[in-house]
Amino acid sequence: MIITCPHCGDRPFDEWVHGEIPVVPDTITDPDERDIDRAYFHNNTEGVVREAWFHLAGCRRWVVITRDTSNGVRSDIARG
Amino acid sequence: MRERFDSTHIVALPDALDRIEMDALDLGDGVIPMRFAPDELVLLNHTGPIDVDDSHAIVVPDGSWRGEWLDADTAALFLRAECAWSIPERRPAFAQGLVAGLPVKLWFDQQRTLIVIAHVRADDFAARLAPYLEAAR
Amino acid sequence: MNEFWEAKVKLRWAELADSYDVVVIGGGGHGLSTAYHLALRHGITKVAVIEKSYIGGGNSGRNTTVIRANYGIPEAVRFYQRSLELYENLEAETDRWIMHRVGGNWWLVHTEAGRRTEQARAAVNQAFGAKTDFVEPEVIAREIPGINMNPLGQFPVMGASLHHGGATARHDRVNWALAEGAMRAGVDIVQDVEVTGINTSGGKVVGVETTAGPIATETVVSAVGGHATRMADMVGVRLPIRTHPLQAFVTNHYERKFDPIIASADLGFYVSQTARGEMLGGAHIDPEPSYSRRAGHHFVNSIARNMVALFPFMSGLRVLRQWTGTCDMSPDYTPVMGVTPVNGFLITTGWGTWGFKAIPAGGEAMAQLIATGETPELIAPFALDRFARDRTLADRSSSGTH
Amino acid sequence: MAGSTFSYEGTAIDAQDGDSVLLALLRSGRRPTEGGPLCLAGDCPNCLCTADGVSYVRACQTAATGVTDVAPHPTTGEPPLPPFDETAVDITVDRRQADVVVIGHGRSGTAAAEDARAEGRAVEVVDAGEGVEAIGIYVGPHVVARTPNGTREIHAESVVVATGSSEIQPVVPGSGLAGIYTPRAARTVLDAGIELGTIVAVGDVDDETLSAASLDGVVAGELVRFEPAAGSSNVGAVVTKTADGEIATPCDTVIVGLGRAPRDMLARMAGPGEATIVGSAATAAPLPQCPNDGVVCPCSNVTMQQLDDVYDRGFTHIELLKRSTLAGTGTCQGGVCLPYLRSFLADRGESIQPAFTARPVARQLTLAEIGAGAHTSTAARTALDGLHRKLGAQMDRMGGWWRPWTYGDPDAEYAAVREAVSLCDVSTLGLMTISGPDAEATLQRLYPTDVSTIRAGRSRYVLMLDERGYVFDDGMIARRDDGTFLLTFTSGGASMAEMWIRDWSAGWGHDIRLLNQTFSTGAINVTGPRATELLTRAGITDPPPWLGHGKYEVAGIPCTIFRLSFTGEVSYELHHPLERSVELWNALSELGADLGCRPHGLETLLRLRLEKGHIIVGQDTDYDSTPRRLRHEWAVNFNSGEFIGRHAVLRTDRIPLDKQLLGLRFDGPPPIEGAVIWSGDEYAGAITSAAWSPSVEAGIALAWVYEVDGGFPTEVRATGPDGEPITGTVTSLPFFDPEGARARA
Repeated sequence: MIITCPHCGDRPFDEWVHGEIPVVPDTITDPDERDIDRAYFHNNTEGVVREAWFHLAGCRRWVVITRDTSNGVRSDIARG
Repeated sequence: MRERFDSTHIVALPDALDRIEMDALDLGDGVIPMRFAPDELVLLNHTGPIDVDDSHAIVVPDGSWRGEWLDADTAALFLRAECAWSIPERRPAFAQGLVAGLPVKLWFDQQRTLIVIAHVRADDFAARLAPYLEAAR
Repeated sequence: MNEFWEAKVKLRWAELADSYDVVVIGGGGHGLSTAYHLALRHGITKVAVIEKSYIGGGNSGRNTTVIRANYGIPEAVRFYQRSLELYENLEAETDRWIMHRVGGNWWLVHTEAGRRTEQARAAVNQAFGAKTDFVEPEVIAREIPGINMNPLGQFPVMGASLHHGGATARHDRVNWALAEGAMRAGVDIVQDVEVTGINTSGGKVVGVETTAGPIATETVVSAVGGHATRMADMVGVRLPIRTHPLQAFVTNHYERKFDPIIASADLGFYVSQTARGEMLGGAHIDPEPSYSRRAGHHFVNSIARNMVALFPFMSGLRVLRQWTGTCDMSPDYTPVMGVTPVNGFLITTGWGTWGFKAIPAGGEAMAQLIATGETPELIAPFALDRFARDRTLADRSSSGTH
Repeated sequence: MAGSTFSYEGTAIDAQDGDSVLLALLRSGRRPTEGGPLCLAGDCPNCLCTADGVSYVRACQTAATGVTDVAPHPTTGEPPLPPFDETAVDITVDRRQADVVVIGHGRSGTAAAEDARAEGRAVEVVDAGEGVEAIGIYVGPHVVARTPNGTREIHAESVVVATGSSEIQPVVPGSGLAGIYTPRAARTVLDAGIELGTIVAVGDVDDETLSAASLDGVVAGELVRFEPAAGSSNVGAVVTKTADGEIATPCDTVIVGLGRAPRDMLARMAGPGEATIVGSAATAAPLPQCPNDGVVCPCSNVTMQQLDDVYDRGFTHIELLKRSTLAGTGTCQGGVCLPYLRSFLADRGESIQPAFTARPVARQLTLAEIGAGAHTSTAARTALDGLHRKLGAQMDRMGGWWRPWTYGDPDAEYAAVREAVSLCDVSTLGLMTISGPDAEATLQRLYPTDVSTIRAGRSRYVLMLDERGYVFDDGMIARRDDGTFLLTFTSGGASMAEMWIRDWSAGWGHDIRLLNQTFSTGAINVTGPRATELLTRAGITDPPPWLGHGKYEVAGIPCTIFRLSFTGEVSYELHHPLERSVELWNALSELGADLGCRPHGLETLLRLRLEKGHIIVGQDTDYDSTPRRLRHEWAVNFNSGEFIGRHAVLRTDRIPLDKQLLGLRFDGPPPIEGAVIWSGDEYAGAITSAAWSPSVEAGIALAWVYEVDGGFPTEVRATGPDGEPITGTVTSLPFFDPEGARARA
């Protein structure tokens, strides 16, 4: 998989570290439950997800991209 | 990685670094601007004070970079086998990423290519580069 | 005619009935084992196993067939040791050849910190019933054929934990033996049927919707691999699961003469020779969650390199096939089993990369839970509510391994 | 004629220019396997050989010029493993980038390449016939191919698969005999001038082949079986069925035309949108007629009877059929049997099932080839790495760094710290500078401490908590005179910490500047009762006070000196530009020589800090180590406002405590690290760190101690190093110098 770095350019995924962007459902309103959900639980989406990748072997900055977890095809950078 | 470089390492607002990078040639002979990130710049072969238009800038002397100049043929041979991404076509150009499995900084001038790596990885990188230097000889 | 074909198992496929006592979603090892144990241990036979593809088509048919109990925490050692013992008896119990073979599992260390980790593993294994010893380099040099004791000049082999009970078995045959046993006892197993919904009423399960029509039931077990989250979503249960690909490969077939199962955390791979003579290699999970079963090159590229460094004689072995499974990873590398906030909806997930070796004990425990209504002590620590109760289990020494 | 020679079972085989190994063998009247139809296109397993020690090489796809020693594939059983003393070979990679990769250089592949070039796209063409075999389309798309002298990896925007079709091979009794050819194979062999004796053709053989072959007859009727020549494994007759019954036609060679199957495996490997398939690879071909008898999978030697048998026992899905018989799991990847498995299922009334999943590798390559170009991750080396090795240190990898474990005499190293002065290379510590308008605000939320109370010139020990309230790193915060902060982290923790800080500060919208200096600064710890004296000799007469820090020049080298203590003795951490590490180390060593100065390694450091009860994150902490469990509540200040993990710490503090990290004291040598401890017969936890303490004259340990029967045990049992039961007593920390007088001296 190639990830586009806005500073460095297209780079293979082995230059990157994956970072999840946690999403706690709005339906969970109790503060403790929200805290627990954020810490341990996951949407685990099969499909397009928004996530952060850290360009460890390059600029050492985070970029946010969208990726399709159902097929592993090339990601596009979500600009802005 | 035979050469060790003195440099100035700056973290500052991108605009401030843009200006320094643009005028890098005025900073002295052989100064090479390596823009690690929008807010991070290393001026290779630069020592001494520098004006940075950012009162919060971090400016430190940094002698931790080592490098090797390769002629165009050797660089092509090496990068073809050890670099999985496209190198820029414009000259001069800076690029960074994994080469031979280690994070490096590349500076392409008109004829030659400078490969720069952190001292802490330099010996291991040199061992990976050595067969190509040998082959080029 | 090859000697490894399945010559005995007889599968009798069923039509789905309108209602069951128990509906198991997922015809992989855990689903089949749950049904098998429900029928054979508890006489509960009004059970359906619903598989969306073919039985054993998920991780149960994509794993690297290693059976071991050398985990790093007491709860896991006890559980997997039970599973290892059930495996040792499975051929006799089912009268089916699962190609079970004990080869010993060696976890090599290359650092002082690694020695400490593996000595600790041996200690906790011994304390909780798994046979594991720490062995010094000279034993390794003597016992492991073809090993390079200082691969790449930077990874000196400084010892190993040797798990004597480490074994392998043919994954497909395990699935079939359990399926056949369950079918014979009256369990209905269907293929190519997908569960599309789970019906609840007043916080209790009342049935499932499938592509073959609705089924009434008060007990649903989600034993799916890879899509556990989707099943749980159907009843609004949140899971602490991320699904990651795990890749493996085999070489062509060679004469069988490499007995040990070797793992090196530092070099990031493990290898064994299968009963059929293939050299089988695996590594850790892909770092990013994905449901993709496509093979990646980076994986095979890096582990082939390290395999050859540790075993130079393997350099000329030809790779035959790569494959990928999808692993449900829990935050603490430990399974998530048992009841959920929805009455009648049970889960067995979080198997990470260790689902295959847990098949007999996992099914046994889930069946016991269903039959008795009480969570068996062996799996009580694996309960879903442990995260909210601040009773997570951290088996870091097993993170991302086979 | 130039030609080349290779050895085959002790005989020299002459090959002509352009010969494959198979053609050269056929020329000499040999073949590397006992029998089976030949395709000469790499689709079947019937010409496997062992070439230069590598088994499962298809002789038809291997240039004769590239090999020196060829051996036949065993007729029964499997090839042996290579000798265990075999050495590895090194293979290089040719890496390329292209817009389009075209796999297959036949008519449709050539056209596709031309079209793409006409659109101005960069094209790479890969063709097995030209010696470059594509082995897989990986995620990317990323095409990997085997070349005569290595491998090629091409990252592309898209792939065109133009791999053509394979020829259907006969599955009838006797189809394992030699002398059977597909039409394309026959043409290749005849074009090479190889004598094939009496040749007959059966089935649908194209005119081109018919005219190329000096045929002795075209046999009418449907193929029934092959019969061997007397006393031979070669075909002697082909039997067909016509309206008049079975006819046996004597021959030496049979050309069998049964149609083609698309060679679409590579295309089926690709992800959505990654590949297009053109030419005959894209053509849907009719399934062959279902055989009645014979070997359907020559790789795994599976008969039609076996297919029938497992099918009747319920193995009705194509994958179950494959897995239960192993048909299609051999070296040709279903090249021969796959069309027949599908026609078998269709014949049994199943809906026509899709081919089984296509996965790399399509064509095979060795582990050395597939591992080509990969590098094993290395540990970083401090600027003193070479010096440590020269001093005879046993180097070890820890936390991603090479570090001295011991310089050979751990007792003397220990004594130097406790009684004199010692040096330790701590360049591995994570180090960062943070500044900016929101720097303090970022730290305030990052750490569970009140950063506003750290005065300029002072520093503080801090924990890093995650959102679960678990400790994942620790270090120091130091405020400099200019308002910037220096942060330290564990060795190996710096990268994670950098990601952590950048992620959170961006999320908070904070304006900061962050520079990770872990790889650009060296650090030497000068520690021991005579450390101050040594610094004085180095020109430092006003060293920083306890937990202070400042900028100095030591032996002419600019340093930031931290006064703190991990060893329990007076300690100064000298952070300096790493290019001057050797100079600084040598200067301190010389100045301290007569003070008894010698370096200490990790083994000693671990013992020293254990005597002080200092934890090592990763060794003494676990996944769920809250400050409370670690008995580090003192390092959490809830008055400092919001910080990461605050809610989780408050939440979990309301739950009864189940385990704590406690100090244990043993009268003799302690148990090994990792040893299990018991309270009576109850499991009571495990040792995380253990050592013999020369200063306390006892075995000391840190251990996770579990609550047992409603309380925490004060005495636990463990197995000693000699296998004897030993008793440990829970002891307050630190074990040594509880008032900390030595460190503050």
